[in-house]
Amino acid sequence: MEQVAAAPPPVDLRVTIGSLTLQNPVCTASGTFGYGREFAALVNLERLGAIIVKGISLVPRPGNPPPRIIETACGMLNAIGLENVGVERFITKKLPFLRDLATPVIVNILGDSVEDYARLAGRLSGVEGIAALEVNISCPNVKKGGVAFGTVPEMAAAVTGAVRRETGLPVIVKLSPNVTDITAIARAAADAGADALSLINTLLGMAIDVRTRKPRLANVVGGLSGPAIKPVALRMVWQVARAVSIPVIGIGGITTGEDALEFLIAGATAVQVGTANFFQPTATEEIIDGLAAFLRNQGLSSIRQVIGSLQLE
Amino acid sequence: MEQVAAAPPPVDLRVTIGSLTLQNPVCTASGTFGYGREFAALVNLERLGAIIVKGISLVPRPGNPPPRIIETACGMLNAIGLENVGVERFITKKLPFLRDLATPVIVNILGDSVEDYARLAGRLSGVEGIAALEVNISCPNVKKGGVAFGTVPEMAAAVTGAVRRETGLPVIVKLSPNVTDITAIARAAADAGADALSLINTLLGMAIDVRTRKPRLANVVGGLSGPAIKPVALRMVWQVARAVSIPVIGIGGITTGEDALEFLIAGATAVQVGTANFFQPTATEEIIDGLAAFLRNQGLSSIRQVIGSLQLE
Amino acid sequence: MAEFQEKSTIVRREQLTGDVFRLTVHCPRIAAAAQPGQFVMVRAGETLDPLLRRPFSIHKVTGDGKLAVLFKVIGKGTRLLAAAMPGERLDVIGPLGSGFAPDPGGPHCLIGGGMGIAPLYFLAQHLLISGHGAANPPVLLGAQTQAELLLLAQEFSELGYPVLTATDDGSLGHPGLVTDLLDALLAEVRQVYVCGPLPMMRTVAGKCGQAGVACQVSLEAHMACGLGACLGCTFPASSGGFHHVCKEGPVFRAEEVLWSR
Amino acid sequence: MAEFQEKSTIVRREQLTGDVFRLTVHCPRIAAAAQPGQFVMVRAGETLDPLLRRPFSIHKVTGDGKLAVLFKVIGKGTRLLAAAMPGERLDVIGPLGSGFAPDPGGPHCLIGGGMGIAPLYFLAQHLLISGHGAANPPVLLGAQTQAELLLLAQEFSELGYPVLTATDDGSLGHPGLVTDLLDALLAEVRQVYVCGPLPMMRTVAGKCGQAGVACQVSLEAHMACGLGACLGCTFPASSGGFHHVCKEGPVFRAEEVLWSR
Ligand SMILES: Cc1cc2nc3c(=O)[nH]c(=O)nc-3n(C[C@H](O)[C@H](O)[C@H](O)COP(=O)(O)OP(=O)(O)OC[C@H]3O[C@@H](n4cnc5c(N)ncnc54)[C@H](O)[C@@H]3O)c2cc1C
Ligand SMILES: Cc1cc2nc3c(=O)[nH]c(=O)nc-3n(C[C@H](O)[C@H](O)[C@H](O)COP(=O)(O)OP(=O)(O)OC[C@H]3O[C@@H](n4cnc5c(N)ncnc54)[C@H](O)[C@@H]3O)c2cc1C
Ligand SMILES: Cc1cc2nc3c(=O)[nH]c(=O)nc-3n(C[C@H](O)[C@H](O)[C@H](O)COP(=O)(O)O)c2cc1C
Ligand SMILES: Cc1cc2nc3c(=O)[nH]c(=O)nc-3n(C[C@H](O)[C@H](O)[C@H](O)COP(=O)(O)O)c2cc1C
Ligand code: FES
Ligand code: FES
Repeated sequence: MEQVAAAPPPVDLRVTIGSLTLQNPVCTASGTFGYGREFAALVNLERLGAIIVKGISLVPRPGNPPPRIIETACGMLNAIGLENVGVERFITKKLPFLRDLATPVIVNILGDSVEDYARLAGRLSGVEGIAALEVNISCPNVKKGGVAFGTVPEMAAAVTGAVRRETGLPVIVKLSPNVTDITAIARAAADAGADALSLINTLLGMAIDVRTRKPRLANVVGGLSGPAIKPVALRMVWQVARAVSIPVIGIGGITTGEDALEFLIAGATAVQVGTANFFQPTATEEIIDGLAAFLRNQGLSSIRQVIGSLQLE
Repeated sequence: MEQVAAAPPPVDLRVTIGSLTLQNPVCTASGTFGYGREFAALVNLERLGAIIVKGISLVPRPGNPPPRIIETACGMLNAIGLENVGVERFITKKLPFLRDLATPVIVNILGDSVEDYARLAGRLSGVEGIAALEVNISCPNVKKGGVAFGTVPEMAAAVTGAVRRETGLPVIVKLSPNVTDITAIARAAADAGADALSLINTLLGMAIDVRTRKPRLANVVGGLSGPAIKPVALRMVWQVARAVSIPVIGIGGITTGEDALEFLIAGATAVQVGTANFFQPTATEEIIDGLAAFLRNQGLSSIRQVIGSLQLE
Repeated sequence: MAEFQEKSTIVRREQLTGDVFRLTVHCPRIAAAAQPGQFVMVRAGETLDPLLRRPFSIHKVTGDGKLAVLFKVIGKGTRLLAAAMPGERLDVIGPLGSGFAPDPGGPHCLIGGGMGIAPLYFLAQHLLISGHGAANPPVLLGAQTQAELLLLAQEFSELGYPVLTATDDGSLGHPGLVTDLLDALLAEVRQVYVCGPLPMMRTVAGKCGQAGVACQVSLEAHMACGLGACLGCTFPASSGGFHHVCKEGPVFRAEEVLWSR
Repeated sequence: MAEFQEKSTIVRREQLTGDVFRLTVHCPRIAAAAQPGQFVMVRAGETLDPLLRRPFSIHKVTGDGKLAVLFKVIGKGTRLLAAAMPGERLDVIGPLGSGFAPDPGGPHCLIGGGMGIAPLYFLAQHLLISGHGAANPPVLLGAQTQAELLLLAQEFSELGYPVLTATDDGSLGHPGLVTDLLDALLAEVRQVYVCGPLPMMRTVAGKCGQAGVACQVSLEAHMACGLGACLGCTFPASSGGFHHVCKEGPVFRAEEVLWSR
């Protein structure tokens, strides 16, 4: 008898973040995938769960002087300084390319004051081709002496509430890991109306050139990302997923399908891939394939059976 | 003419921590060097700046069930659960070997309450062969609902003060990195009478086995250490060294002489080597050699010229 | 209690199956001190990933300062080791731990499953040298398929040991578990040495316990230091508390181990 | 603007000096699209340390789908690459960036210092093909010692270019800076292409500026992506703000660059 290779059984990778359904849980992390187009030659953008673009501010920002990046053990430090084209040029120059894709586009926004965030949310709400907003609250609040919005629950709530009032789009609040109790910030954002939470942003770090005795980054300190931070990110995602009832999006060092599965099992509804895009541009596609293969191997039909399935004694 | 190889010019590696002078700034981190003897066949213990022993509690602790350790990207997670022989057996069984060395012995202490710490300090103060105490305040305060002493300035101050009152030995308070503002804890400990601060302890992290969907550590979460955390540790050491006027001891991922120099340049008076002892038992000796070579190359005579020499614009 | 760290040179690399390799390295001080059941900690690769050393049983020791490790490719450490070529250097620490305590009187039965066979060969060499090998019952070797067993079974035979094999897929010897082969032998055995997957060792320990036969087992645990310092490598002890596998073990008497978990 | 990712095979490994190596790899799609001055991002090793790809200029391209990179061992990435052997695979992304814009009319003067020589060879090949090489003034090559220069100088000669060399230790050619050799040539040159250490490029840019000679420089910056996405690879621009070296460069007109810092 002839063996006919059966098509692999279909698996359902869809997940839902608020009112938004993604074809799979694998998104690109803000600041690590440009405005999508930069990866078009190497990655099939149509396969992604969502594209989250580089953080956008009201007016263009030039960013920090160089050096801006430095490799560390299994990670990297960056102090880009939130360089971006500003919301108006984003809409006219960057969005049209993205709008032509079937993939949802999530815009990461950042500001120096609550009003900045509110105005950005208002400006972007009316614009076609935007599926959701991701609110980066790791930025310092210039009006409150530079303390990051993401480190004080009340400030996180204020930003979330202001954005919420300005938009009907799903609001994802992106949390900073540089805090004692991330669940307190998470609850504050959830209570203030966030539809979902994403975490983690980078850990604050530093490196020194011992020959010049200067910091390796012109900005002195920068954000640590990459596989090095994965254990911290996973712990925080697990803590937050237990603390809130809205969806959580896991970020931090995700490089392989197995990494993504760890976050999903810990309770994340979706994941974002950041630094891995740099050293392996096809990481997102490999992760999507990895999730599908895992479901098949385990005899599961939907990725939703995996989410939050951590077995504790 | 014959060339006679000149002996390298002598370099002075001595540093001072409170009333304690170390022959060089390279110490072993608590919990990573056992009680010293475990490394005697591979490392010349007499060369070390100081040996800091595994954390000691009032009564022996069995520690957590296995698995207790797991490798991560450029790091490892541990959840030993503070297994130790207890203070009495430490004094009778472990200290005699250490006392016979010329190297100063620093005892790391841990407790579940302020009183535990005070009693440990009192018990160890009278004992010969102990050069200083290192107070691990990363432990949960069982009387205050399990919040770690190291995350609340008032609690850090209470432990520091209690130990201070019980002992004439130099008191080093060891800080946890899992906080929003480590300088607040640092100042609280300094104000309460610490002679020095050591940092960082491990970052809280997690790993999941996707096949079993169980945490890889029986304790679910554990402490992340190793090169992966070095950038975070260095940033915190730099912040704390600027915030307090007592000596700071840098810990976190230090593996090479260059790593140690980064911490010294950032303001640390000494360093501790932890996870590196596991994968490279001779790391401490190589670091000592590296510091001496650096001084010679740079034409410096004393390591104290390096401490805090970071060049900012 | 003398451990050594040696930058050894790889003198031979053998590929036994698609994913089983044997490396022979020249590290005279470790080889000279090694006892059966002890292990080495090997640095795989030269960067910080993988970070920790990998533990491997000492599989063979030769008089001229060489020892061999036999391993299966599991993850990134063993993948890097499998790619190491003769002439390259390998940073090895050993001999570590407390090995088999060969009972002076036989008959001895050696039971190995999968890579658990590795330390048994060194033990078999040792028993021969001390005059306890020849008259012994068969060595029992189990694996998933015959490919893994062929060469190893032959080498035990060449030492003069009878060999019985079992494979999961029945491609060599008894189709099924190697532990099935033990029952027929237990009556004539005084001491069993076993190394292999945990369920296999548990079964053997149980059978030996019932038959009143002494049994030594070689345990595994994740290890950071291999030196007794990190306290990471615990295994529950029958007396309560934990054994530290790297120092008190890896070999224990079966009754010292809490098998129930 | 088409980049490719290819798992290329190393077909040749040459060691030019103690720490300078040349790897020739088969990556037909990248080779076919490459322009002089562009670069590739190479994955060094197979684990997560080193993490980021390393940028290298495209040094040579051959018609049969091969390209070469020429590099000096600096740190762990280049150390691993130096140990890679023919037959092994190398993950390469390219061609990246915007390269030299060969001015249609010569005379062209190429100036390379150290590993900055790498992209100039490809440019020299290209100028020849487009008919602008033969009648040109000498190629100026500088390095620390002659060992680094011997083979490279010969290869430029074989292309038909006159070559002048300078070494820091005076072991070959002019003892001192390669930039010293430029003064005598500036009058007869229309276009200068330079790649090398920053101080050298600054000097050349200055001399060309004063002489009113067009000058293109190839800059370096730490890079994470090489694709214009991370915004990490900035260099101050004369117009204020920053250039992104990986996308707008690595080659710039000298007057676009803020040299003062
Ligand atoms: C005392 C002892 C002796 C051993 N002898 C042998 C032998 O002779 N032949 C052989 O093939 N294997 C042996 N092992 C198992 C071997 O150590 C692992 O297969 C190996 O560490 C896997 O490393 P990896 O990087 O390929 O896998 P990964 O899964 O990537 O390793 C990740 C981490 O888990 C640890 N780890 C993974 N599996 C094991 C395991 N089974 N036991 C302990 N730690 C593990 C690794 O050391 C590493 O720290 C022995 C283990 C111990 C404790
Ligand atoms: C466009 C471009 C083309 C280059 N072409 C060549 C070439 O043809 N031949 C050659 O030998 N070198 C070239 N370099 C420099 C080369 O990239 C570095 O020498 C190499 O990245 C060092 O890596 P490492 O791991 O050995 O050193 P490490 O110092 O360990 O690297 C640490 C980090 O710093 C980065 N880095 C270190 N030095 C440099 C540098 N000079 N420029 C950019 N990043 C650096 C590394 O990429 C890595 O991210 C080029 C650089 C750029 C930007
Ligand atoms: C170069 C770089 C730029 C980044 N820019 C942004 C940004 O603009 N907004 C933001 O919210 N996060 C930004 N991030 C953080 C990432 O989105 C992500 O949260 C972080 O890198 C952790 O994920 P990873 O380890 O997978 O990279 C940036 C990260 C990197 C490395
Ligand atoms: C296995 C292990 C056990 C540890 N035990 C202790 C301890 O008992 N007391 C303590 O204060 N710190 C303990 N630590 C923390 C280390 O002393 C050190 O602060 C931390 O590992 C960071 O340094 P490293 O990256 O060099 O390892 C332990 C760390 C490890 C890895
Ligand atoms: S492996 Fe460290 S104590 Fe056993
Ligand atoms: S290297 Fe990423 S933008 Fe240039």
